[in-house]
Amino acid sequence: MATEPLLMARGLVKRYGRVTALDHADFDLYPGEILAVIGDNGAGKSSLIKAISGAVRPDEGEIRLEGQPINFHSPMEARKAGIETVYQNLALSPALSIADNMFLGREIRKPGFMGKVMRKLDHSAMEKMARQKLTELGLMTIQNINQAVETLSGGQRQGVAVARAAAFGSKVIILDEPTAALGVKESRRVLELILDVRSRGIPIVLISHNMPHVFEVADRIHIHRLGRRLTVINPKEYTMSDAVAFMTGAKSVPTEPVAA
Amino acid sequence: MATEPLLMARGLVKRYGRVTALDHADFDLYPGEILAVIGDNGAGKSSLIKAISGAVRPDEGEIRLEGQPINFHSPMEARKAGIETVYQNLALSPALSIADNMFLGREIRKPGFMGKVMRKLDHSAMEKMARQKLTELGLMTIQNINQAVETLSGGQRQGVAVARAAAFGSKVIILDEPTAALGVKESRRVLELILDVRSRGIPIVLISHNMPHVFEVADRIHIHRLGRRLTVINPKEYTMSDAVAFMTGAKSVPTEPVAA
Amino acid sequence: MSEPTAASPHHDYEKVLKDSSTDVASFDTDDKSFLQKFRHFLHSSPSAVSLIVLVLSLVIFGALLGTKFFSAFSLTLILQQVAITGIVGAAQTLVIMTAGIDLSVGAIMVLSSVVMGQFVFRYGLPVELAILCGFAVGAICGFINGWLVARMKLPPFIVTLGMWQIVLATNFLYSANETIRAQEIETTAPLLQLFGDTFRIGGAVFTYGVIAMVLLVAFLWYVLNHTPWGRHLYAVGDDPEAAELSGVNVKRMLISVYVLSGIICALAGWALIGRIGSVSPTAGQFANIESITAVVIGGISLFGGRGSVLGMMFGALIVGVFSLGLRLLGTDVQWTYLLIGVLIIVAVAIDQWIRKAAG
Amino acid sequence: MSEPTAASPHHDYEKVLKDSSTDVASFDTDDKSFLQKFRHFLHSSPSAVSLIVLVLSLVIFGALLGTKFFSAFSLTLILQQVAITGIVGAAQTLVIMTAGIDLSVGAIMVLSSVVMGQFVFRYGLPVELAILCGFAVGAICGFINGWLVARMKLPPFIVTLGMWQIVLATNFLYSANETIRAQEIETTAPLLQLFGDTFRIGGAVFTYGVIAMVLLVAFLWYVLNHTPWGRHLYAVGDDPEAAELSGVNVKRMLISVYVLSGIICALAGWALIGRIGSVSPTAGQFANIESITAVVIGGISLFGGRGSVLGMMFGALIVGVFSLGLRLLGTDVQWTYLLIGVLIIVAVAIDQWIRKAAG
Amino acid sequence: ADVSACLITKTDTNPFFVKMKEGATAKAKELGVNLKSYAGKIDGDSESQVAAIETCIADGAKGILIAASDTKGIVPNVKKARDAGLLVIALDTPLEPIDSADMTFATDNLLAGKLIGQWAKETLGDKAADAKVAFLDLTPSQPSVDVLRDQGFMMGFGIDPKDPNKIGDEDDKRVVGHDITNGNEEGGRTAMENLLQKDPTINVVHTINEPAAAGAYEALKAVGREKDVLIVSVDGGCPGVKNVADGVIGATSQQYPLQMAALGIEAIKKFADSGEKPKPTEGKNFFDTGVTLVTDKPVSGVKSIDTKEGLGKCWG
Ligand SMILES: Nc1ncnc2c1ncn2[C@@H]1O[C@H](COP(=O)(O)OP(=O)(O)OP(=O)(O)O)[C@@H](O)[C@H]1O
Ligand SMILES: Nc1ncnc2c1ncn2[C@@H]1O[C@H](COP(=O)(O)OP(=O)(O)OP(=O)(O)O)[C@@H](O)[C@H]1O
Ligand SMILES: OC[C@H]1O[C@](O)(CO)[C@@H](O)[C@@H]1O
Ligand SMILES: [Mg+2]
Ligand SMILES: [Mg+2]
Repeated sequence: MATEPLLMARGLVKRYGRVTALDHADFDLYPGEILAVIGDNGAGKSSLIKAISGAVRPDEGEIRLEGQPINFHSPMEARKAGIETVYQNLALSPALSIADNMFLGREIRKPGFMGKVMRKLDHSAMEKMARQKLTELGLMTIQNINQAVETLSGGQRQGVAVARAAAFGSKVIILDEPTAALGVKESRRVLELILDVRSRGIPIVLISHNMPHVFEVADRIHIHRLGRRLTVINPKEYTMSDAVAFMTGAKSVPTEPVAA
Repeated sequence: MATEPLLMARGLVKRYGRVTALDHADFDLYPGEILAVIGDNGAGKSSLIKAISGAVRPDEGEIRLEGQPINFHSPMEARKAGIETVYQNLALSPALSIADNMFLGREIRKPGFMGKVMRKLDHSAMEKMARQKLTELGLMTIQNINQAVETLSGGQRQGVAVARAAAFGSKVIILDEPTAALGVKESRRVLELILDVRSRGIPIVLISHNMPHVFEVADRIHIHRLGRRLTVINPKEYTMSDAVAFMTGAKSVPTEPVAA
Repeated sequence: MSEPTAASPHHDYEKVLKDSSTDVASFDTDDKSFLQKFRHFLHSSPSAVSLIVLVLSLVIFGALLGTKFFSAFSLTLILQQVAITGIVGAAQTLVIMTAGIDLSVGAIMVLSSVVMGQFVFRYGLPVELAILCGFAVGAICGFINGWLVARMKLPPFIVTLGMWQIVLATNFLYSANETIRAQEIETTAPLLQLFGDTFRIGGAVFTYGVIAMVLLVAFLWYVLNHTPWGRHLYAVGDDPEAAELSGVNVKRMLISVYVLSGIICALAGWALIGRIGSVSPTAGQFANIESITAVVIGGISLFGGRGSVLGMMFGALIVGVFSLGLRLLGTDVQWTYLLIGVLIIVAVAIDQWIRKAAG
Repeated sequence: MSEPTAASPHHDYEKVLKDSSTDVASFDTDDKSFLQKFRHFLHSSPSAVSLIVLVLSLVIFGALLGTKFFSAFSLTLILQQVAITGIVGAAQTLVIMTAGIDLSVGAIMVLSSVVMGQFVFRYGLPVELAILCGFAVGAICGFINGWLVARMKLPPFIVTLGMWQIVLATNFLYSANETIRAQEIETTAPLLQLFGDTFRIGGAVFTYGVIAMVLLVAFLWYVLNHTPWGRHLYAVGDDPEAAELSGVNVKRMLISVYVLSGIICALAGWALIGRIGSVSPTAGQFANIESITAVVIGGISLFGGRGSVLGMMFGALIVGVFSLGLRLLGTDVQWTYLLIGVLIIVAVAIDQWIRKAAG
Repeated sequence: ADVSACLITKTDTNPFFVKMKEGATAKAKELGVNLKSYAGKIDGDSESQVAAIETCIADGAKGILIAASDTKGIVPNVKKARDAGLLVIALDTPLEPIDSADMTFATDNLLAGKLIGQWAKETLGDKAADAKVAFLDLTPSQPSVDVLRDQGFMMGFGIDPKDPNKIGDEDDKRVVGHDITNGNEEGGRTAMENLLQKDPTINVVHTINEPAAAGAYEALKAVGREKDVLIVSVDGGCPGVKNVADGVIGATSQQYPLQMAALGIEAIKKFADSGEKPKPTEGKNFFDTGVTLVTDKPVSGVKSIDTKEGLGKCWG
């Protein structure tokens, strides 16, 4: 991949009082690839993608999308620019139903006068589509599609968030530990979904602690350590043991140019 | 194990409006064992352990601890009876510090007059102990022990909850997906911790979606499906594939007596 | 998306998944009894509970007082007495749904009514224009509230507490506390008294103010439940951060809510002229506490994101029923106050109890 | 616990973990500048921000009014004027920390003071006993509030709104609206006026009421930050469900908070006799709104779990400074109210701004 | 101006006090007195008045004019001011005991009540014997003006008030009931509606003040009874007198706030200049600023003026 990165960040710094979450971190995502981001708990992975997707504003550093410097003030702007994110804390509205959550900000309205002038929602269309997306993810234990999200099990909730991101295909999809709470079957479906999205040409950022999954789907692996990018490796050239050794500091990284 | 179960439940039912979370579920935990509970997302695993630990009250069914029927009105009562639980949603107070959370309800007070009469907390003792417990779990990225829990990364938070349960050894420890958000290193430490606790003679209930981990540490595996116990298997007699096939309904269970 | 398109799973055990069950879970609910259907109904329509409490209190006072209370006339009188609170309560509902609170509703209402009146009588504006100006004033006050809450991130309690004092003082400074008498309004600008006009259906007496309240509540019910804006409002109140992350423009929502609240308060101001006949700067002192009470009795959470505007209306009516009922029972004013205090608590307790039983 | 004791990991890659780094993460913070140290200070002591706003407002009014304002006498007068609000605010702080609200504080305060007075003058009880009875009444009212909130799970707003009316009406019914005059108290039961007694240090005039407020706030600061009960209070306000699951007896905590709040209100009632000299059943109508204002200006979240009781005291003082300052400036009452409205908002805005800058 | 004075009113919302303030300000300007005015937030807000007194002392004022919200409770603070050498004059509402202030300039509120009571009785003639009377009072705490007017009306009308210091203890069948209005239109309307519901045959209404009377009228109008019910009130503000002319109110007892204020300022000025304190009206323990019945339907035995004359003397 000698092309230009689609999404690029250089020297990102984010401090919270006495805590340093990002310490001059770099980041590159190339078109059409699956980039995995791995690292210890608290290494700064979530902070990195929050900075990229406009959810927090970095103290220093610059971000470029398709070569253009960007400066998102809110996740909405990032989304408008085509960056769709599933945050680790899921960002669902607890009291709203599954369907309401999936379509928040992109509601389907009734056709004709009722929808255009009266702005009436098409509840049944949204419910149908929500049920379909959940079935695609294998979430068969959800009995009532109008259940409030706060009453869902941990994994069901995560499924809803992932289904939402997948349903609204866009320029980049960022998934922060999308399978952490998922069961065996549901996790597998998410992996399939990721591959499916890539086959539509959309690049994906996947944060995960699951090494077999990472090595199964990733094209490149960004290893994050102590708030910065330690290195990027090609999963075909390194073993899982290498990756884990790098990310935990058990082994130091060979000084070679970053894989691209 | 022909002994009596330490903790036993029969015919537990829990309904939420139109949703059935537990549908006549049974449960047995024997002294000194590690019992894994596996099942699809939404199968009712968390509901089961919430019923057992007093966090929700079942609509039907009975629970016995050491042969005696019990009827907890609150998690506190369960805790007093020696059942320590890490809930899936972690049950931490977001605005309180790590140390405050770890010692909530079991604070260390200063020695002498200040502690006894003035009830003064020994902040430094608690901070020291909290740091030590986190180090044991390999959570080395926590920079500031007085950080509010809400500012921790997903995995760091989970680490705090697990460290708390482990620190206060008791009669039964229940862990609901304790490693879901944890990194490779941190997960491994939790597994070590679990084995360590068993070696102290304390039985553990471990809910997890991670089959290799489950098969590595469990003595018996309780498979939950659609709100009830489908079967209990011995990990030495079945493969991971069998377990996954049972729990997802891909294969039906041979009609044999439940393993004990 | 059906089979993996590229890599194959690392773990063997994942291969068995292709055979896994694909039915959506369902259970024999044996939910056929009337009671259980009723429970579901209560569960899915939160305002039904306040309605039950309302009906209960009507029945009790009806039994105690007979036709003196249980007449078309008395019952519609209650409607008239709560119309203003109901309208202001609608504004309050919107704000409280966002986890805010609006202490300035009463002040905005009065300032708007004073502007409507003074613009006719002091500056000789046509009454329609004066009314529009009143609405504009309401909207501006609401906008300032909303801007301070959304942009400056100040707590709504403080913002609207400050605005309450500011608007009241502005009102007094502007109007010099002059009352415009009913008789003058009647001859010069009867449109100002529109909402006080009545029509009868049998013994029942309705004012247009009552109709305005009912239509407003129905309209807001529709907006909250059947339009994107309504869903966004719930989301913002529920968890603003999550709403922001899922793509709701939280700031714009908040500002629009406070502006709308201001406009509704102006409507209440107009209705107030109808009710008291005159334009008086001293009215509406307790509108904020009364509207908040209606909202809370109606089962709407002060922490935002939950509840129904219908509940608010029932809440207002419950207080209205108690007040009139107790006065008719002839209790001393002090005893009335005491009993209203008790009954507010009891009403909410019954509400909670029904919700729990329906759980 | 160091090496796995039994099984060995399924995955090879986990074997490398034994070499992983064991240092706690640390970064070059280059936080050596004064500014940054100051930021950390603000960050770690939330009440410092309100203190800064307080000092700023003192300086501004001092500059405008000179020695008329900036004298020991005037400054201690402010303390006297806010003492009651500060004491009631302490009660309010506790309740708000639990994500509750107490609208009945003022009513409880007045009822307690009436009981203290009437028990001496109507029943001839020894004054010490009458005072104890006043405290008991406060505690009972608080207990009822707490019981309804904790056991019946009713919203605090409604419970205390109801109690407010009930206590107020009880008070009027019981006292028959009789004021006990200062002269009578002075001769028969001077202990009731204790907190009104003054002592001087130079030009500064302190009442024991002021001392009571300061000691109470200091005591609560200690309790909240340095005892288990205090930590539990924060936990309950933060997330009651999480607190319950981690083993805090949430119901008992809530009840104890409301009881304590009732007792503090009784103390305020005693101090009130000192301040106004007499026992008057109509006092304290705004105590609830004023105490909530002090709490919120002091940076305490109405959603519970966050803030410091010191902040509340500074919040009360900020309002006191504005009020006296504006009155001394001789602005018209309405302008004073308007400006107090503006200044309340500005004070909180500055507070937010400093917090953000310190972020 | 080196003489400074304070005016402390109950509220700044009641036109009565607005006028009082205007009168005081005008007089102060004329005499070169430096006047600062304060007011409570609502009727009954005594704490604001206490704080105002303290401010006046700190400010070095020579005298205070106060319309007290809590007529007994404020006494110790008034004493503090007097001890500090200030002249304290009660306006409109006497303190209890009345000599707690250096002097009181007020309407004779009992007389104001008696006048409208007598007028109503005479107007009804024989029908007074089986009249149905509603009382629209002020606030639940029964402040002195409220009690004096309410019980004064009863005395004038021929109802035994029982304890004249207490509202609500009378047992005359003609009394339908009491309700409170907070002295404004909204409260007046609701209270009237409630009492009408209790007894739809009400034909006489006593109101604490004219805003309350205007509200009561709206309630009567809504049920078509505005023509056959007598409303009486106290105040004599311009809107109120116009309401008498329009037949909304039958008769009102007019009071003179501008005069109270002007006299008060003069007294402080005089006190500052010469140390001389004002004297009460002959035979009374306060300075009576006068009260006049305003009606267009005079009755024999009760002195009154018509609305044209009333408009000439009205305020607000
Ligand atoms: N709002 C905040 N305030 C203070 N510290 C914070 C905040 N957010 C994150 N941090 C700190 O920043 C560091 C990086 O956190 P981050 O969430 O990015 O880690 P992560 O790599 O995503 O970890 P995990 O794998 O556990 O999700 C952590 O030490 C965390 O405690
Ligand atoms: N409070 C509630 N109200 C309504 N439904 C609920 C509630 N709590 C749980 N449920 C439902 O009960 C079922 C079982 O949930 P539970 O949390 O026990 O699943 P789980 O097996 O722990 O799943 P996971 O692996 O995803 O954590 C789910 O369908 C869930 O939606
Ligand atoms: O609110 C009561 C007050 O109202 C007045 O009648 C003026 O309208 C005053 O004389 C009285 O003090
Ligand atoms: Mg993370
Ligand atoms: Mg679960």
